[in-house]
Amino acid sequence: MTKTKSASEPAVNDFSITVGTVNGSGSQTANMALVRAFFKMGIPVSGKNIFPSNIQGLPTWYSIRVSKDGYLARSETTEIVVAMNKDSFAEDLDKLVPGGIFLYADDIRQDITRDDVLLYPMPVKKLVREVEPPRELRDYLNNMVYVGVLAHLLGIEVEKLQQALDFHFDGKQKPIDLNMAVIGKAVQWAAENIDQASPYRVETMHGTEEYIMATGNTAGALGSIYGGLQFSAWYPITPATGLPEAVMKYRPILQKDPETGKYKLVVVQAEDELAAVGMAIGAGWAGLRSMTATSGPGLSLMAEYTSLAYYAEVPIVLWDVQRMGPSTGLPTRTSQGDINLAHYLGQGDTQHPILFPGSVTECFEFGWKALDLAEELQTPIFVLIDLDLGMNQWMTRPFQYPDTPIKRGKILWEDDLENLDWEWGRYLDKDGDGVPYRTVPGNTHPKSAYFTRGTGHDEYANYSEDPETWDANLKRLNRKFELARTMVPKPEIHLQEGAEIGIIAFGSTHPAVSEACDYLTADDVKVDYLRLRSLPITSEVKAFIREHDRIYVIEMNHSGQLHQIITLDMSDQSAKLISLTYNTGLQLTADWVKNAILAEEEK
Amino acid sequence: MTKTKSASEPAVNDFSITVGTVNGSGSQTANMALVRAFFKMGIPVSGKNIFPSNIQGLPTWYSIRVSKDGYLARSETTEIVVAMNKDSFAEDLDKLVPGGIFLYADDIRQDITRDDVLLYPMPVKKLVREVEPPRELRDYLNNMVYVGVLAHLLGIEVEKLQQALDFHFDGKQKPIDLNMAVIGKAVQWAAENIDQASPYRVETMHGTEEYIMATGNTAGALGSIYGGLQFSAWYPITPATGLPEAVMKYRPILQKDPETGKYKLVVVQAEDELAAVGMAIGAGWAGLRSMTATSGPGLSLMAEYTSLAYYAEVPIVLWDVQRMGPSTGLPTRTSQGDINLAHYLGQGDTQHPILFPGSVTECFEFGWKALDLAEELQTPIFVLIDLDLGMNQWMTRPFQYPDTPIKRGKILWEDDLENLDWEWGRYLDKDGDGVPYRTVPGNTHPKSAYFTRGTGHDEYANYSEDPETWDANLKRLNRKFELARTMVPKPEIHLQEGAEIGIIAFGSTHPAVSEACDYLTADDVKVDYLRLRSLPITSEVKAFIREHDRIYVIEMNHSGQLHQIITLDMSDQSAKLISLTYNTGLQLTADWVKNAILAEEEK
Amino acid sequence: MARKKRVNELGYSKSDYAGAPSTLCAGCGHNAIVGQMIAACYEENIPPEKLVKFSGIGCSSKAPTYFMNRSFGFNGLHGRMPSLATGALFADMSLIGIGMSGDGDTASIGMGQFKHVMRRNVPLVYVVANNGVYGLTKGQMSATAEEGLALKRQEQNKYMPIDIVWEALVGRASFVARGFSGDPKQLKALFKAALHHHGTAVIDVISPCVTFNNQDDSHHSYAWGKIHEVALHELSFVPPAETIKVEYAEGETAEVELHDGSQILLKKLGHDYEPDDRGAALQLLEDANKKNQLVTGLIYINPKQKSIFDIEYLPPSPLNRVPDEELRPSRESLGEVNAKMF
Amino acid sequence: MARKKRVNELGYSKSDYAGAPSTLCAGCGHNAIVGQMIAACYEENIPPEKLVKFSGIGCSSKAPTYFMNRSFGFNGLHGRMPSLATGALFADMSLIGIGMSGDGDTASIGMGQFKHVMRRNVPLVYVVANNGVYGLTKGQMSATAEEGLALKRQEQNKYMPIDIVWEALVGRASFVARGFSGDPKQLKALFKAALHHHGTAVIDVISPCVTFNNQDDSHHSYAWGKIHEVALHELSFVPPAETIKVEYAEGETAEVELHDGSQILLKKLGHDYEPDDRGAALQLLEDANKKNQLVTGLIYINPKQKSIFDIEYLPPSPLNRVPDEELRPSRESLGEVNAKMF
Ligand SMILES: Cc1ncc(C[n+]2csc(CCOP(=O)(O)OP(=O)(O)O)c2C)c(N)n1
Ligand SMILES: Cc1ncc(C[n+]2csc(CCOP(=O)(O)OP(=O)(O)O)c2C)c(N)n1
Ligand code: SF4
Ligand code: SF4
Ligand SMILES: [Mg+2]
Ligand SMILES: [Mg+2]
Repeated sequence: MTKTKSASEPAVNDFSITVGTVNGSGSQTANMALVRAFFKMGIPVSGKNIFPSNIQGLPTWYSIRVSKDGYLARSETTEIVVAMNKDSFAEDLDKLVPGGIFLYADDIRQDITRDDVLLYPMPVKKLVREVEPPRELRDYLNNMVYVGVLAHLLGIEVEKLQQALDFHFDGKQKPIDLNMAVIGKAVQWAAENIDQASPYRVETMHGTEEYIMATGNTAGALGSIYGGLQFSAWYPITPATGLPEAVMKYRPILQKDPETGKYKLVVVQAEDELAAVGMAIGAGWAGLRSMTATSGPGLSLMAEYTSLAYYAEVPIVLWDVQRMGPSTGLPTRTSQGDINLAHYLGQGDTQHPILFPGSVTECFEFGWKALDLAEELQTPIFVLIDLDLGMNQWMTRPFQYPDTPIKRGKILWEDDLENLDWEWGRYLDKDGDGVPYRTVPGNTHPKSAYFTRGTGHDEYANYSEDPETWDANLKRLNRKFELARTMVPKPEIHLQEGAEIGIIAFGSTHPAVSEACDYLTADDVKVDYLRLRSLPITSEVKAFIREHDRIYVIEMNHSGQLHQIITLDMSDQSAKLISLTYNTGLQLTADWVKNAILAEEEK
Repeated sequence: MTKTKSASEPAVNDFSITVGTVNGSGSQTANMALVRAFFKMGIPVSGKNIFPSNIQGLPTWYSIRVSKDGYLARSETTEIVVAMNKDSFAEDLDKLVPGGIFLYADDIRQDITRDDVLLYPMPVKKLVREVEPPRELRDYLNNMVYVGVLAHLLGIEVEKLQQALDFHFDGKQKPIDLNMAVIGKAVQWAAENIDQASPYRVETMHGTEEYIMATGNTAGALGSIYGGLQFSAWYPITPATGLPEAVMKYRPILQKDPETGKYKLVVVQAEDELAAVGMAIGAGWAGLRSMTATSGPGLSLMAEYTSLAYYAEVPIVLWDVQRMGPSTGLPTRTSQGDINLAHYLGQGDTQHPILFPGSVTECFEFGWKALDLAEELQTPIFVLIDLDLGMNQWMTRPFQYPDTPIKRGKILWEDDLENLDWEWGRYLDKDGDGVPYRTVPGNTHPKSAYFTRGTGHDEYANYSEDPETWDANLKRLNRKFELARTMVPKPEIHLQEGAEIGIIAFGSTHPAVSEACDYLTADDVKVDYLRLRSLPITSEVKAFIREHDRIYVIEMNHSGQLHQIITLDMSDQSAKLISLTYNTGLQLTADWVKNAILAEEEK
Repeated sequence: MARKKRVNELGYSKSDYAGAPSTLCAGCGHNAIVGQMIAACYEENIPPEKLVKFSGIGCSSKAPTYFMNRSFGFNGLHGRMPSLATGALFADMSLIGIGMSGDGDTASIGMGQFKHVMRRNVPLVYVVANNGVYGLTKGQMSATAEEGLALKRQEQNKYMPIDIVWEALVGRASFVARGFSGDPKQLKALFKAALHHHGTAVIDVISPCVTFNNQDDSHHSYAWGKIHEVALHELSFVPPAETIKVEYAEGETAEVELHDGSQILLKKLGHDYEPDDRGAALQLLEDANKKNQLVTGLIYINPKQKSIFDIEYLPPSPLNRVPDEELRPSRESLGEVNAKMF
Repeated sequence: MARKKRVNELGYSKSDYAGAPSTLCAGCGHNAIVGQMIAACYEENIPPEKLVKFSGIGCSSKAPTYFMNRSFGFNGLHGRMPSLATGALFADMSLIGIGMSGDGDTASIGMGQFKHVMRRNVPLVYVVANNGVYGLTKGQMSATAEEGLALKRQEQNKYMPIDIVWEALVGRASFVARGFSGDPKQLKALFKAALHHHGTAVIDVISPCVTFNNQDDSHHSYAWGKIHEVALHELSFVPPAETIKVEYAEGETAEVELHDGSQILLKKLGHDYEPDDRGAALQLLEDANKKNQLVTGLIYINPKQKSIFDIEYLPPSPLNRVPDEELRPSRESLGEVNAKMF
């Protein structure tokens, strides 16, 4: 699958653009205008921000892929490069495919080392000056020049750009007009100065009609709110910050009583992650639907408290928007490297269910489902996404209103206790499913109160160091975990006639993997694909593994953490479980998946 | 193997005593006097303290086992019970084997529900009063009464008790005399009032001549000091506290310059575990041999910093004296439940070598070896023991002076840098073994300084977000881990002719497992036994597994953590790896091991 | 059976406020705290179900097990009681939170959460049972131990002590007091006042550890406290209903009105001290510390400082009783959200 | 080439003190700190190899990359710089430690370590680049933000601010100062004094974040600082060698002698303030906070307070150069240990 086309027949709706700018220069506005314009033209599109851990002045990239086939993973090739940053000029030029288009701001020109590409210097400063903008805005407007030039070259409808900017500036006329003026100038300049036809074009199609654009972080926040979230404590950390910030944004819109102005949802920015999780656990214990969100370093700090929540059986949802580790690692790069950490978080024997949304709309869905599960199972539930899914704008299905009522699990209030025909004990497994009944503070029934502790306790929540009591309690917790196995979201399975091998992947790699499946089919390597949506693995996952000759477990971390966890659950199948890991901080590509599998299959 | 004997032929040097007292009542003095007296009589002996998480007033037990065969694991039966605590009187009576001896303080007598045991009420208060002790010491002396009575019944040499008390009170005559006086009274009373011959007796033998008595915590502290420990930061936590406290105790004796009075070893009690590990890492980074010690909850708090030490490649040793988790769990009960936590501690992909001392003297040995390994590998090294090994007094081989000089690993000072014929880079893998060269602060060579960070860096320690650089660095760290595999302590393997099955165990369970091996042999179940001494598993472990039909991995935790880790490393052998876990907070027994294996073998 | 039980205005007897039997050492200062807490709640007629107890880890943090069995309680993690309480108290703002902590729990590992709960002014009676030592782990130095303190098996204390009251003052706590387990009467009055305060009420209670740090010259011993205590005033508490009836002796008593209408009466004891001036309080502490005085009493109070509940615009009815239907925003609203997503 | 470079007494040019080019925002207050730190070290003739840099995480904590490339440095974890520095500085006590932190790094997540490094009096120049906001994570509230501060995408600040200087004072730091990035001259003098101080020198530098919190009415903006700054004195620093030469204008200048013989000169600016009285300093802060004043200068110093190095009885030669032979106690000693084991 090679993407370069001969100059004579332009590639329509099937190419990638990479924009290299300086961070802090406002290029997000320009890039989002392009992405949204493509989207409004009905062309499947994805945008990925590759930014440094810095606020201003360092190189940053944005790559946009349009694909009539709906392939939205990062592409390993780029057909168009826009160079706005002197420091990355050479590197950016190198990225381009032969025959590709290289746009650059004429004032940052460096040595041009290639003669196999189309070169267009843009008179950026000049064009911006022509619209006579206020001084302080000048730099920000620079980026609109490449938007305009690309509009001309690729055939982007200017009206769609206008819509994009309307949205971006929330209808504020002044900035919209100013930006549109620059775009206008740039389109005009391009029309007058570029006569060569572009080898890449866009055309209106109908590939986005049932979609919206959103980030996973926003979706997770909204999903939680529609899950009846009542309490969220958090501490800022990239790339998770957007999730609680979206909760704060939507709180006044969705959870404020219009009459009294009172909130039904509390958000506290804590002093650190130890406190954030502590507050969330306090709230969960006291009967509030409770959540926190963080990333790797913060999750490490939550270990001790999570161990308490596990053992004291406190419902709480923890979102981990993964970035690259170990340690501070690459805070602005993506990874799926916290699976082990989340699955076993805490000292002693702990194990936690994990949900893996594979799309933005699924972030919404698992947002509310996680809260249900936490209360039904009375245990911490993790939701793991990554920077790519969390922070980038994705086209996605609109959020679906929950199709089941809110589930609060086994909670007893005054009346329930009054009418009970058995003697309630906080940790008594009345139903034999491992999940006991709980009461929460404020319950005024004289039998409701109990004392919660992280130390040994018996079925009636009394302190106990008794060996058998301890052992029995851990065994019950294990039963609960086995119950979780039947309740967590089942995998999504894509089958083909005659496939003997299977892929297991999850989360943000879905677009790359499913694109790769098509390529593999085209190469006559038939492959089934199971998109995992949770841990512990369900019976469907086990069956899928049993039914295939070889299973490729694909993930973005170093040691193949999911592969390990599955191996432990299916050790009799371990010979067929093959780990494929990609761990550079960039998003997975279909080419990498295809090549990695072909290399293994040819062995 | 049944331990009750008919009354006619007394069991000599082969029985267990359980003493039930109130905690805070000073029974440790009495119990240690007994243990030490047995020891001085040359009888192999072990003592185990089963105490509550409390300072004063709750039931506490001490069990002593004497075994002419050298079986020193906890015994599931007890032939003699001493009841000094009203609250546990009934429970204590229940514990006794039929025909056993039940001694009790006459003033706490409760209903006696058994008629198959020998009952001896002791006039405790009366006997103590007779020696006219100062009022405030009276309660403490009570316990000496059972020491005296047992001396008479069992035939303990009173002179050996005297030696034990000499040691205990460090020669202070007054308390020694007072305690001996009570013992004397009690012996006399027993001689006058008990005419029945005891079914259990001790006799001098020669089973302890090459041994000393010590705790694992003390041994770990001493081993570290003999390993050239220079810096230790810690935060109090049961059962680890004894280790740093022993460092403080021996610091003035072993690491103080007699002339200047200056110390070569710094100890800081930190404000918490986050700070303790941070200080230790700072010191390790700056070129000091550095260590911290903690237990489960503290280890959880060290996750984030350990991830930094791993990625920035800072040498540091972490002792984890395990107690029962999850959460605060049973802080005064033993467990091997932090293996997973320690092995993977931190976010992102981290993995750490672990040493598992299996005896007190090995705590000493691994104390210095861990410091060598940390500096040679420039990475955190864990040493995992548990409450049983750490806090109980064990008879053990004397500590052996290190047989290799101190190893500082690849460290470059001014002269080294001056004479280098290649360009040094902090993370440059010059030798191809994954371990780079380092410099430390204070080095005045102008090329020595570098900037250390937990974020992405290249071979020259420059900040980098480059995808390939990141990936390559993690791969090098993996090479280093594989190097560790060849350097960590090899297992101790006990083979038998014709055994087809094997046991893998480690740490404090060694006495129980090796005792069980004898019983299994006696039952015609031949079994080989590999005592694991480290992770990652070495080639010897792999060979052992390959060479047996079934391998029982025995450990004291709920989920079989070691079994999991071995399974991942040997997934092709997983079918033969069988997990046996015991997880009550009490020490493993030989009977449990034997029965668990027989049950599996009979399947 | 025949004997008439003494009950409070709610008809509860003292045993309704009892906890499990204490397993603390005989004579431990913390037992005095337990006793006075029970007495204060009983006398203030607070239904046990309206109280909720939190603690960290330590002997001090075990104390909540020994009072108010009929109240919910959560024995959390070492140093992390405040966050737990903060989250939980939002569930039902009519509950009165009592947080028990120790000096190690608050001033060592817990310093961060201690500071931050105060700046949020979370309504919580925050009691630090301060014995200058780690009791439960058997006698290590705590951060409040005085310089030079010598303990068994430990090296002499080399560091400067942390003063809980001082920390609370600059941390802008709205209620700062110090008590002494050897002065139970004052302790009870302080607890009563704190139970009626609407905000974080920090009470640093010097509470001797008889097992590990009760040497006569230790600054946290009974003996030292008895000699060095300087009570700022004689304190009494007047519940809301009775405040009108109270008459003050001219010039000799100051009163502080709490937000529920109750009053704290401060009878002067020679010092001209009013607990409404943070600057003066800070200076008082500096002087007292220099002179080795153990100043006790109500050191600072600002009954008007807004609590986190005032600030957060929450409905008065318990959040944890909001019915499921009201928890989930409407289907229509999601339509709008989707529509606005571009 | 031909041009003669300006050098200091050690023969080093300023570029010997340079770091990597700053990647902070143009105009960021932290850049002023970087510049003055370089100038102070250069002018004080400190060999770069004798300096060692530590930091947490944040824009502020990146600053050490931008000064003294020839010094060792360790960019640690968020809020955990003090522990790292504490451990490392024991390795060679002749090194001068510089710890860079931010307000989030110190007053939020780092409160515990901040407090505890001070009570140990670890010799460390502890600079808090205080902008009242989280810069690196793009503009969330920090614990030093004033009540009511409004920031983009955030809810208005509801909590009481933490005052770093106040915290340092009750934390018994032996050197407490406040500077302002808009007042570089004073900053340099403070850095010089701190570099010569033998103990923890806390310098709270109001250092505006031009990207997220530089609105004119924000208490951490340039504009606000310019208007509200009240310098306590005009500060200058006299290195040890020159102190004998200095003459003071009678009554107008106070001098503080540091333990290495250097002096800090404080020229009065209308206020009668001497930085040796903690009680007065505490009161000063209370008044200033009430009046919205930004008090700057040397607020408190105690040059005689023992540092952790004095206390720990360590040899003067670097611990990290102790030869292997001396690290391991003798074989005989182990024999004795074994013999005493029973
Ligand atoms: C994370 C963690 N570290 C250490 C401990 C061990 N620990 C239990 S209680 C305690 C100190 C208690 O001291 P303090 O708070 O003063 O209470 P006291 O027992 O003196 O009343 C410590 C260190 C723990 N439980 N958790
Ligand atoms: C454990 C952890 N939590 C969160 C973060 C994310 N983080 C990075 S910098 C920062 C705040 C920095 O604020 P401040 O210290 O004030 O520095 P500034 O950027 O304002 O100079 C945060 C929360 C982190 N790196 N580590
Ligand atoms: S050890 Fe000390 S603090 Fe703990 S219960 Fe005993 S006296 Fe109280
Ligand atoms: S974001 Fe703020 S603190 Fe960070 S570099 Fe920019 S101006 Fe400075
Ligand atoms: Mg204490
Ligand atoms: Mg800041």
